[in-house]
Amino acid sequence: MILNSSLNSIAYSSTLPPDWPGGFWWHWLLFTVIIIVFALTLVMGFIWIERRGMGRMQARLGPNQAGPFGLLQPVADALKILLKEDIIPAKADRIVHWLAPVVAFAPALMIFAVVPFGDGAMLADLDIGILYVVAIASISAIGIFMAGWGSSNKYSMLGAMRGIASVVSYEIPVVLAIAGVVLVAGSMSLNQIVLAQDIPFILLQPLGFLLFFIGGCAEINRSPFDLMEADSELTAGFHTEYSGMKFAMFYLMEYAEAVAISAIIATLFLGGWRGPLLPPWLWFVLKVIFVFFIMVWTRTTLPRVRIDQLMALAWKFLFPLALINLIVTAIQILVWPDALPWILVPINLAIMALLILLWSKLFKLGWGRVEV
Amino acid sequence: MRDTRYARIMVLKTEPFILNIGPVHPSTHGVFRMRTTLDGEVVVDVEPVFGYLHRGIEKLAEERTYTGVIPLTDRLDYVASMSNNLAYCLAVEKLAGISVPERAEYLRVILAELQRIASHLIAVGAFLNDCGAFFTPFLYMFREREKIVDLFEMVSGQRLLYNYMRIGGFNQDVPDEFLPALDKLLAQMPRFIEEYERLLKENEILLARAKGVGILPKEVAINISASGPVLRASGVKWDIRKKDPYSIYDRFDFDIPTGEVGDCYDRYRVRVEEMRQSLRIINQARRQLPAGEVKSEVPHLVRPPAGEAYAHIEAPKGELGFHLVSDNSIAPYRCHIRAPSLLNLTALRDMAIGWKVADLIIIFGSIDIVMGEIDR
Amino acid sequence: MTVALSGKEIATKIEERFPGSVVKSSPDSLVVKSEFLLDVATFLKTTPDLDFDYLTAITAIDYYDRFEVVYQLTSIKHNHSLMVKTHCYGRDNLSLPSVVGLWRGADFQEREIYDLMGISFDGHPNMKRIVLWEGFEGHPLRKDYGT
Amino acid sequence: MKFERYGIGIAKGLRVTIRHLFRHPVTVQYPEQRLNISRRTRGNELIWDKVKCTGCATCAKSCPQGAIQIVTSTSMEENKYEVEQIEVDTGYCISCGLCVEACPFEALYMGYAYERAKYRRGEVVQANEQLLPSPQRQRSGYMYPKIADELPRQTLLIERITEEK
Repeated sequence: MILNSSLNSIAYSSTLPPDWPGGFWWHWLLFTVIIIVFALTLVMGFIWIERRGMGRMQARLGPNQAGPFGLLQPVADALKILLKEDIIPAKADRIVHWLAPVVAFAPALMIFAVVPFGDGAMLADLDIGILYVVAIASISAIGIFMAGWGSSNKYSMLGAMRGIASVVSYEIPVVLAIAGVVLVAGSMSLNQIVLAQDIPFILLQPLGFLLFFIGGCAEINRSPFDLMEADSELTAGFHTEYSGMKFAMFYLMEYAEAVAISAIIATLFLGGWRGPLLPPWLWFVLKVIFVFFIMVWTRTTLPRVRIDQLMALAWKFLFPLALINLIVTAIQILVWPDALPWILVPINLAIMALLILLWSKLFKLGWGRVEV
Repeated sequence: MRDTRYARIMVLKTEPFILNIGPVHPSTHGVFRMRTTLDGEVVVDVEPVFGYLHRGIEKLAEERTYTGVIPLTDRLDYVASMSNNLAYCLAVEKLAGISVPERAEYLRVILAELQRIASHLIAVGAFLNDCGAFFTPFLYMFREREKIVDLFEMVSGQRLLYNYMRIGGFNQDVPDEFLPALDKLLAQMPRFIEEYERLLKENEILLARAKGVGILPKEVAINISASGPVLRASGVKWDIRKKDPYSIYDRFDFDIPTGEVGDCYDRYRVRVEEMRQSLRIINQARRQLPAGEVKSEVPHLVRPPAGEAYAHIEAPKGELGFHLVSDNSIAPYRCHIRAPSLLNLTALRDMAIGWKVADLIIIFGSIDIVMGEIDR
Repeated sequence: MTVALSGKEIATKIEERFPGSVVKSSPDSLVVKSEFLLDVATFLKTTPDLDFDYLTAITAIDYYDRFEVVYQLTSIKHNHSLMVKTHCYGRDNLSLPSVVGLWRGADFQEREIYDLMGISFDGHPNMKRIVLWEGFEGHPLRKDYGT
Repeated sequence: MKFERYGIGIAKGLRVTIRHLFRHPVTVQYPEQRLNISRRTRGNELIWDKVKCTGCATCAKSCPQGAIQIVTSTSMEENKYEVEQIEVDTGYCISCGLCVEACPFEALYMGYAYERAKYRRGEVVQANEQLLPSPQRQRSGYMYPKIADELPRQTLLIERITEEK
């Protein structure tokens, strides 16, 4: 409730004239605090949801000892991990090894700067908000590669290479999928995109949503694309050699990225903070949790793909579909700029079904064995 | 000048590097080391290194009484102790010419087949886990295995190292509550196997990962002495229960599931089908189970006549054989164990070369080895 | 039912082909001279009506005066089996021909015998210790080990 | 990867997992919630019946690990053969139960207990009076059907979890 009222006041204050004395700084301070609190709380919530939800799906209970329903488990984990010794391998590149978690973690928080929690309730209503998101989200990959390189461990290196490969390939379908949304909304500001969603864009851009969801999962390395830390292959991938607080940073980064991607998906496709009855921020949080739950669900069920299959999926499946999606959207905007959205919904769904059927028949992904 | 320098920069040259997978690694199923040479992600060479769990069971057996070896056999393939007990007892019975009462034979079949299901559940679960399905199939399989282990605990008193079979039968009859519980289990089991089938059998990602990966051709499989599901997945219809029936397996009606190409997916399928066939055998044995003694008259210290005997069974992992040599004393003169895991492991290098690291892991998982048996 | 072929019958067949190769034969096994082992093994594997394509197990037994190496052969095609033995005299620098070229299943088992019994196999591509570490002294499965 | 089946297999798997979300979990919260163990449990500690024991040392001979040590004496005046010292090194014991099976006088029992970790290594070796039965050291029904009948029934997973929520 406190958050709610403060958010409302922020929404109010953001409409104040820009020459309001100290307005900018108050705004900055409040939203920085809100973002950090929001992101970290939601990260803890996500860790809890993932562990409990997965536990129940796997016919067990999940952590339930710390606090009511085990809600304090992330806190307990954090405390434990803070007390652990920070080990740096003897042959590690110490500076890179030290810097990597920070480089990886910071961008995940920075993404929230442009995510609206309510109408205009955001740190910075950038006109190029979505470009900012795309640009910032890729920086984590550098941190991951630094971690892989700096630990001088072959597992880490393999994991980091996989991470870079997947981020580089998946950036393209993700950006193209976003482009479709931008065309429909007519703006790059996330707040404007939300305001444009009289019906959620998941209905207008079903293919775009699917592509963005798959691409987003791959980019933040959620299962089934969790190749860079592939537990059964590379022990822990890029963070094999990390312990203590640095490991905690990576752990947080993983979930903060999941929160960020869920938030972006909720904003772009599910109507962001819009919704009846409940306050906007609550709608937003509920949607974020819903998206994340689907991620947990798929993680529980699906096996991991192989690296060449991952690449092939990006380049042969998602990339052409994203291009076609973009072209189809552009044509729709050009030809029927005033078409009723409810007519476009079934058309777009039909196009999605057709394209997916076609691509399923046409392309074989992955090539398997290599002669050595 | 300039051209050559650029050429040197432009040529992408990769250098193979050596990666030690194991001995402590989440998916090496124990303390096993694969010394792999990798070219990027591609496996160029694999050399299995083991021996970290070597306890010298064959040597220890030479200093114990024939009965005292049974607890040792538990520790071979520790996820299928009943089968090990059975193989060893059959070898001693063959050596000493001891007959086993009818009821004990039936109970042996029931327990050995339950053990096969339990072992295959672990094998399949671990294989799917290696494929990256985050512990879900593994935990489901463990739940089913738990039901079987409950029964074993009921009859033998322990959950892992049963030490239940004795030379000439069993040390004690099964308790009264065993058979009702078994019936309940038999009624439930098919439904759960169906459910696991639904979970991942047709999953596109699993098909992409496992189909056509790690193919072991028929001729190679025979040549490297593979046995059990690994051999059958390659299309060889070879099951000792059918081909050389020991105990009373000739009385039951069951099929030998075989694969077509011998890839990881076939090995997975063969194991699941074998679980169904085992259930069939147990159902038949349960119906025919006679009353009576469970142990024939066997002296406290068995002293077989001098000679040697080789008895083999179709253990869950493959052909488990005991080669016993007796010198008419109370301890075996030599006890050689033909471990299926060890010989199936020979296939790893053939199957894995040319595939990626991720494939190496699932190929290794599909062989289904237990280190206790390899190192002995 | 896997038919255990009579060692005596097979022995006569082998004798026809390689005179003087069989030392002893009994209904359940036959003993061949170690220098003829590879020839006999090839014969057993390639003769169409024997066709022992599957090497079930190899084991070695220490009888103090000699080492007996036992080959359990099976034919998947005809479903019969045979126990072939060979003897190895002495305690040091023992060697036998390797059958890895015929049955690759012998790979690990021969290494194991080398490791634990101390019989090395000529022609094995990778003759080194398998369960014990390099540099381990002695061969533990020998009866005189540790005494 | 070829999506010939258009993700039907994936959907089937997802259905199985989501259904499990609404089922009872199988696990129990161990220290608070305890299941009854098998009546034939071969617990970690041997229980010795001083009255019935004749000191024949069959158990010691049958122990594959050599964990049992018995010293007997013959006191000449009464012409009585009695156990002076029985010592079990439970650190060596593998709980195989062969000693209990071998005992011809029903003087040795397996223990009906788990959680037998010790704080000191010396406590692992148990001798004489420490081996006698007590309320904490119940006898298990291993090889003794009569004792087994008195023990609580084993909790079975097949009976515990049958309903679907």
